[in-house]
Amino acid sequence: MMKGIKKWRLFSLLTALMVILSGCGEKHLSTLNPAGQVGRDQLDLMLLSTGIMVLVIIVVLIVYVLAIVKFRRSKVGEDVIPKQVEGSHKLELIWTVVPIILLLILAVPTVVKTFDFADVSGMETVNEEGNKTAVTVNVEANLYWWEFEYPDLGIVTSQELVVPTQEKVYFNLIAADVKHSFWIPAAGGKMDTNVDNLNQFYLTFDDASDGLEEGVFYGKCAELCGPSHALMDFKVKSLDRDDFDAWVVKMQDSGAEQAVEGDVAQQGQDIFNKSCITCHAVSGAGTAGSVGPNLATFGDRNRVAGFMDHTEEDIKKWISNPKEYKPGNLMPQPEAINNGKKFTDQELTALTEYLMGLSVED
Amino acid sequence: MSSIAQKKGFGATLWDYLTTVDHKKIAILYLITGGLFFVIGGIEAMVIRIQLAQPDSDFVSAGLFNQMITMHGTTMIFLAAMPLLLGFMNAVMPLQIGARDVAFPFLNSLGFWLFFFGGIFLNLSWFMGGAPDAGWTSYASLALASPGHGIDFYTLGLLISGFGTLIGGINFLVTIINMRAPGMTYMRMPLFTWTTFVASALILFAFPPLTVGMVFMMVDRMFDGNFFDHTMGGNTIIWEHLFWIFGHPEVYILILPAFGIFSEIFATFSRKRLFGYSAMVFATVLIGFLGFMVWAHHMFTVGLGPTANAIFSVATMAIAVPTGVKIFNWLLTIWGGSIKFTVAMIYAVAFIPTFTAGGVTGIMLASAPLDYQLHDSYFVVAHFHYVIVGGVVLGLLAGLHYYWPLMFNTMLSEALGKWTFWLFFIGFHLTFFIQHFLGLLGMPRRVFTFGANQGWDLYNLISSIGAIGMALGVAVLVVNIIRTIVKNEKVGRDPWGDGRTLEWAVPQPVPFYNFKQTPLVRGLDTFWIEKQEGNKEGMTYAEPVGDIHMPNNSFIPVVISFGLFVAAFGALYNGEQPWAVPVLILGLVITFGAMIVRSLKDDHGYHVHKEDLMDEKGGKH
Amino acid sequence: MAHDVHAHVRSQTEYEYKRRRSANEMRGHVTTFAIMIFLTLIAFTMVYAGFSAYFVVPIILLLAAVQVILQLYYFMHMSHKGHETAQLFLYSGVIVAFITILTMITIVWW
Amino acid sequence: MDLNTKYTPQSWPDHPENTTLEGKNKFTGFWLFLGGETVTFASLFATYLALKNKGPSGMEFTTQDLFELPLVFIMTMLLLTSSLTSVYAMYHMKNYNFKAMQAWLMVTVILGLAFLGFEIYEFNHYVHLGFTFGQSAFSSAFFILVGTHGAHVVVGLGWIILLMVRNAKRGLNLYNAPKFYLASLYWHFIDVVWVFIFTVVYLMGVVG
Ligand code: HEA
Ligand code: HEA
Ligand code: HEC
Ligand code: CUA
Ligand SMILES: [Cu+2]
Repeated sequence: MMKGIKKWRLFSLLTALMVILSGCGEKHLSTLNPAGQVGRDQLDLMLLSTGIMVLVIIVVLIVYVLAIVKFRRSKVGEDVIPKQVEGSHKLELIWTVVPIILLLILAVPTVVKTFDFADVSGMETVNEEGNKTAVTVNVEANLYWWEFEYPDLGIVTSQELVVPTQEKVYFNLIAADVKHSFWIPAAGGKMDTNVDNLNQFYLTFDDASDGLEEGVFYGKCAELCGPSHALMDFKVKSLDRDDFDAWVVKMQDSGAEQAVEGDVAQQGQDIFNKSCITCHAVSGAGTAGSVGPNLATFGDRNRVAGFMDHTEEDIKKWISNPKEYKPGNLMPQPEAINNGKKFTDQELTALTEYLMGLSVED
Repeated sequence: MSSIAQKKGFGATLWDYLTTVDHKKIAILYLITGGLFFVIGGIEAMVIRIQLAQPDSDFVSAGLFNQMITMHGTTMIFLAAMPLLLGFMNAVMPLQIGARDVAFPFLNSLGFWLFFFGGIFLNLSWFMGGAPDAGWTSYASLALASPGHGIDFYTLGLLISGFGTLIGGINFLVTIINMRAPGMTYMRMPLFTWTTFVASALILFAFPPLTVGMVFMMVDRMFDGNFFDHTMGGNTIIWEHLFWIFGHPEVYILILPAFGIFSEIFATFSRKRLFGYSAMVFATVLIGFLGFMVWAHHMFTVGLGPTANAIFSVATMAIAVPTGVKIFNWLLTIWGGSIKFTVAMIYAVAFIPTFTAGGVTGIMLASAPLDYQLHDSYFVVAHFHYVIVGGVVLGLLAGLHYYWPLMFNTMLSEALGKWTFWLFFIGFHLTFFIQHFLGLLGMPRRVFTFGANQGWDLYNLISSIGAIGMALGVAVLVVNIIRTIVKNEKVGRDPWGDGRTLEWAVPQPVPFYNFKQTPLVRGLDTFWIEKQEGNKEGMTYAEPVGDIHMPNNSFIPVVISFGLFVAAFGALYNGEQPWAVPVLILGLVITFGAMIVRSLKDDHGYHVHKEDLMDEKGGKH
Repeated sequence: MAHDVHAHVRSQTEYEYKRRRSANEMRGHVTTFAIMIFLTLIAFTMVYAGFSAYFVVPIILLLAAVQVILQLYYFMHMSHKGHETAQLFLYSGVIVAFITILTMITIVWW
Repeated sequence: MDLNTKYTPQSWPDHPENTTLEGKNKFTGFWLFLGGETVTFASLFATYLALKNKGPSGMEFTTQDLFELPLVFIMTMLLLTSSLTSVYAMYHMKNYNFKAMQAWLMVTVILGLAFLGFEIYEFNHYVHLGFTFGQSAFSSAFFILVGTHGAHVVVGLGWIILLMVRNAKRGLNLYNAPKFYLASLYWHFIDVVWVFIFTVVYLMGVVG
């Protein structure tokens, strides 16, 4: 019996150790590697509460181990009738008061932070010219993609959120169809995108994300929203304020007059304008509410449809069979938009060439 | 009339169980059905773990996976854990308080059959176009958008089985209030009876909101309602509130009876009275009470605003205090005792650290700003399996070993029991401990697959390997049960030797009328007191032997429940199949017809006569 | 089961006393009823009179509460002996009910 | 309990509804059930209040122009009076006066039926106006709340009628006295709910 229990404890200790050794997870994804103040505060709470909890567990374990070691029947004797103790007021008092104190220690920062994180008053602050000082992003969650509109800047993008560093970025969150939840684990906690109302919160990012493995933070949908809930990923690129401003300007200028280079791409554009333009905008300037993701920055992304590799091969796979890769998503199969035919290899290559050329970065 | 003695054929036994109103037999029915659903839910869990063993796996498709998690959660909670607990309540509680049966034996049977047909109905969805797929919480926007009939099976099935549970709850409450033997004051009731009482009260108040929510969902999907359709002015958050106003008390409905079972086991196998009995009672009531004030902790990220979040955070944390009181009282119960490590006791002992670990992660979740990170991540999955499997399921397994001799007069093998324990226990920690870290590393729950190289691959594999351990443990348990039934070695009264409460004082096999004479209860742990005073019979009686009034068996509960089962199909295919409305009406006619028959035909039961009782020694039948 | 309910036969005085007592009680019920009708009238009249909602709503809610208490305590005999559990569970229900309604009107809409 | 025992007004117990254990169990169980019913109606009221006047954009129906107080007033009077008549019935039940009890129950049933008639008229009227169940969230919430109450009235009436018919020939005994008593409790509870419906739905609806 005892041997078993010891074995188990040794084992869990080992797993704990293993976790610590393997670090705190990926920098672009882990809540243990916060990228900004919100995430850091949450990690602090995490550590504080873990501390308290480990303390509680240790106290329980000590009493527990002593009890089951000392009072086994084989030790105390087969026929012993122990004293039938009724209880103890003093002990009851102790184990009521001590937990209350421990909980208070956790409750105070909890309440403070709850109000802190809900403070979005900075959203409305304006400078002398009457322009908003903070960046606000309207997030619209769709089955199974994300749209990011910057209402004060007149631009819209999708799948890849771009934010400035070192300042609070505010979010207005809503869902277009069913409920989703907007979560960037490295940056901070999530907020649901409901269908019937707007939610607001903010996040901050310390540094530009280009130092990360793939140059982006990972974002996730954290509310079951249908078959492809698991694939409803997005990416976040944080840029220093200057780079961000430059990006905004390029976005505002992107679009119709975007030069298409080469014949193949030209052919791709033709197909695109015939079959795809009804749902996909290719200009970064605009407002939210389109049927499919805005593709103005498609060439700059590092994923297709949020989770597939950003390679020509995967783009072709996606276009020729979206339902297969993302069950239940709303992009039509090629037959439905190409007069009942599949795209030929050549057409796919053309489309891919064109799509890869859609870029606002140099 | 009375079912005295004689061997019966299979048909007769079957008919006996179909019509029985005896709480002991109904307990067995709950045990069998609940056990079956536990295995089904467990197999669904294995499918989940196989799918998630490796990244980008395609063992099951995305849609099927969502059906798996939904049915796993729903089955485990509504069709396995709760009915199994109701089974133990039925088996033990009336004996513990010295009653001949529950207050309403007929309704007791009705409650079971409603649950049974509701559960069957829900599971038929697998074969009739697909199971529900919006999670066991079935949040409104997704549930309304879900194609096919899955969600309709969910609402109708849970409505039917929910009525059964509600009836069961009221029945237990009345039994405890009115049918306690003389001398069994409230403050002498064994803790399992107390937890049954509080859990039943929670059922009484928690199931109505669920019922209302299910009705809303049903009319929205099937009859043109607009409660959750925001384009028509509806509001999806109403569903979330109704669901969790039910849902949070529900988790205490599950854990409190398990606490009760453990309390009995700790006292018995430490040969020591429960430490701080009155504090334990008070803590039980307090947990039940607080359980109704904290539901919004499941909704921290919904956007209820900081005031609501702060209030619900602090209220939730408060529950740690009464729960802690219980943990420490158990520790002090075994402290200074004489601990015998039977399988039941091993489960109880293993429960303490496991549940504490699960409870404290609950407190972490209760901190709203921290929950913003943890919500809907695997951290939550780890939390609730620690409390549910580490609390409720260990409680059920402990109870199974502990009460098996009471229910069947045989004993499960202790050796095989230890095998089950170690396989299950180690497998359990392997599966779920690591999931805390998966959550912290950013893995959302309810994902049918995950991309490689996000730092989750190894942890998921470990988790899946652990699940195999649990499955092996359960398999050994099944073997153990079959072996015990086949061997059929009778063990007699008070088989543990250290029984303290009234149920162990009854002769074995328990006579169908339980007590020939109503016992007189002389204190807490009355059987222990009698034994200590050298009373061989184990009971003091409050009345002379006299005629015993017993209720008649009845097939009507099956008919009533079956009618609703039929009607549910009609409702489901309403507007789609020409036969739908007639079937709906047919079902309702069956149900109401049976109810009218029941109320028009007086059923006064029968009497077991004094002379027959005197003949029978010990009460064989 | 209680197959042995002992029928107690009252003496004539006991019987008359009981009759008188219950007749009295019944008169009390009629008075209660009159009060309930009166309260209803007030509520309807106030609404007809068109006072400000902030004034009317609390008052009619209060009137409703009073009526319900009358129903419970007089018509349904909640104050009688043997109703302790009834009280406990009804009030628990009322508390849960109150919390439910409170949250739905405060935190469903933001 | 022996059903063949014949009672006289002299020997009829003070509390026939819970003299037997069976009666006492029913009595307790029924009160608990009413506790649960309270929560059921609370959920319905809560939803109604959350969805009051909520509908698709440009919805024309509001509480103010929909509800008609005179009708509600009459319904209220009917139901309140029926509550009193059922008290009379129980008064006679406790006095072991079966005939008088049946008579008062009959009055109760008639009043209840009248109430139901008005309710059906009202619903029908709304549907004709276009305010159907599926018209808006508000209409769904309204019909479910008031309709559930109406369904309770139907059940209550059915129950009382069934009891009256079933026991017409055999008179009062300790087996059916609890049943009559519970039916009357149920009827009072229906009245209690209505008090809140006319206040919260109709009066508060008209006030705004
Ligand atoms: C048996 C079931 C059970 C039990 C007993 C509990 C117990 C608790 N649960 Fe859990 N919970 C679930 C089942 C259960 N839960 C389920 C199924 C879900 C997920 C539902 C879903 O979304 O699908 C969930 C989710 C859940 C959430 C929502 C998470 C989220 O989705 O974001 C929260 C948040 O507050 C929470 C908190 C708690 C707390 C505070 C307790 C407390 O009762 C725990 C109290 C116990 C202790 C604290 C340990 C013992 C105490 C001491 C030794 C004293 C000293 C302690 C301290 C000072 C801390 N639970
Ligand atoms: C009582 C409740 C209960 C119980 C006991 C369990 C038990 C288990 N659960 Fe859980 N689970 C839930 C309630 C429960 N669960 C809920 C409510 C959810 C949320 C659902 C949702 O998101 O909507 C969930 C979700 C959930 C998930 C997350 C899914 C997701 O978010 O994507 C996972 C993943 O690992 C999981 C795993 C397991 C495992 C491995 C077990 C194991 O303990 C199971 C062990 C049992 C067996 C393995 C039995 C098998 C038996 C045999 C093999 C015997 C041989 C058979 C014969 C002889 C016929 N469960
Ligand atoms: C009916 C509308 C519709 C049409 C027509 C359509 N798409 Fe899409 N497309 C979508 C939607 C919706 C998505 C998002 C799918 C998802 O991620 O769930 C999408 C996603 C994409 C993506 C991935 C976007 C990203 O940001 O990673 C590409 C590339 C794409 N479509 C290309 C095309 C091409 C090429 C065509 C024409 C041949 C086309 N689409 C036609 C609706 C449409
Ligand atoms: Cu969107 Cu999950
Ligand atoms: Cu909870």
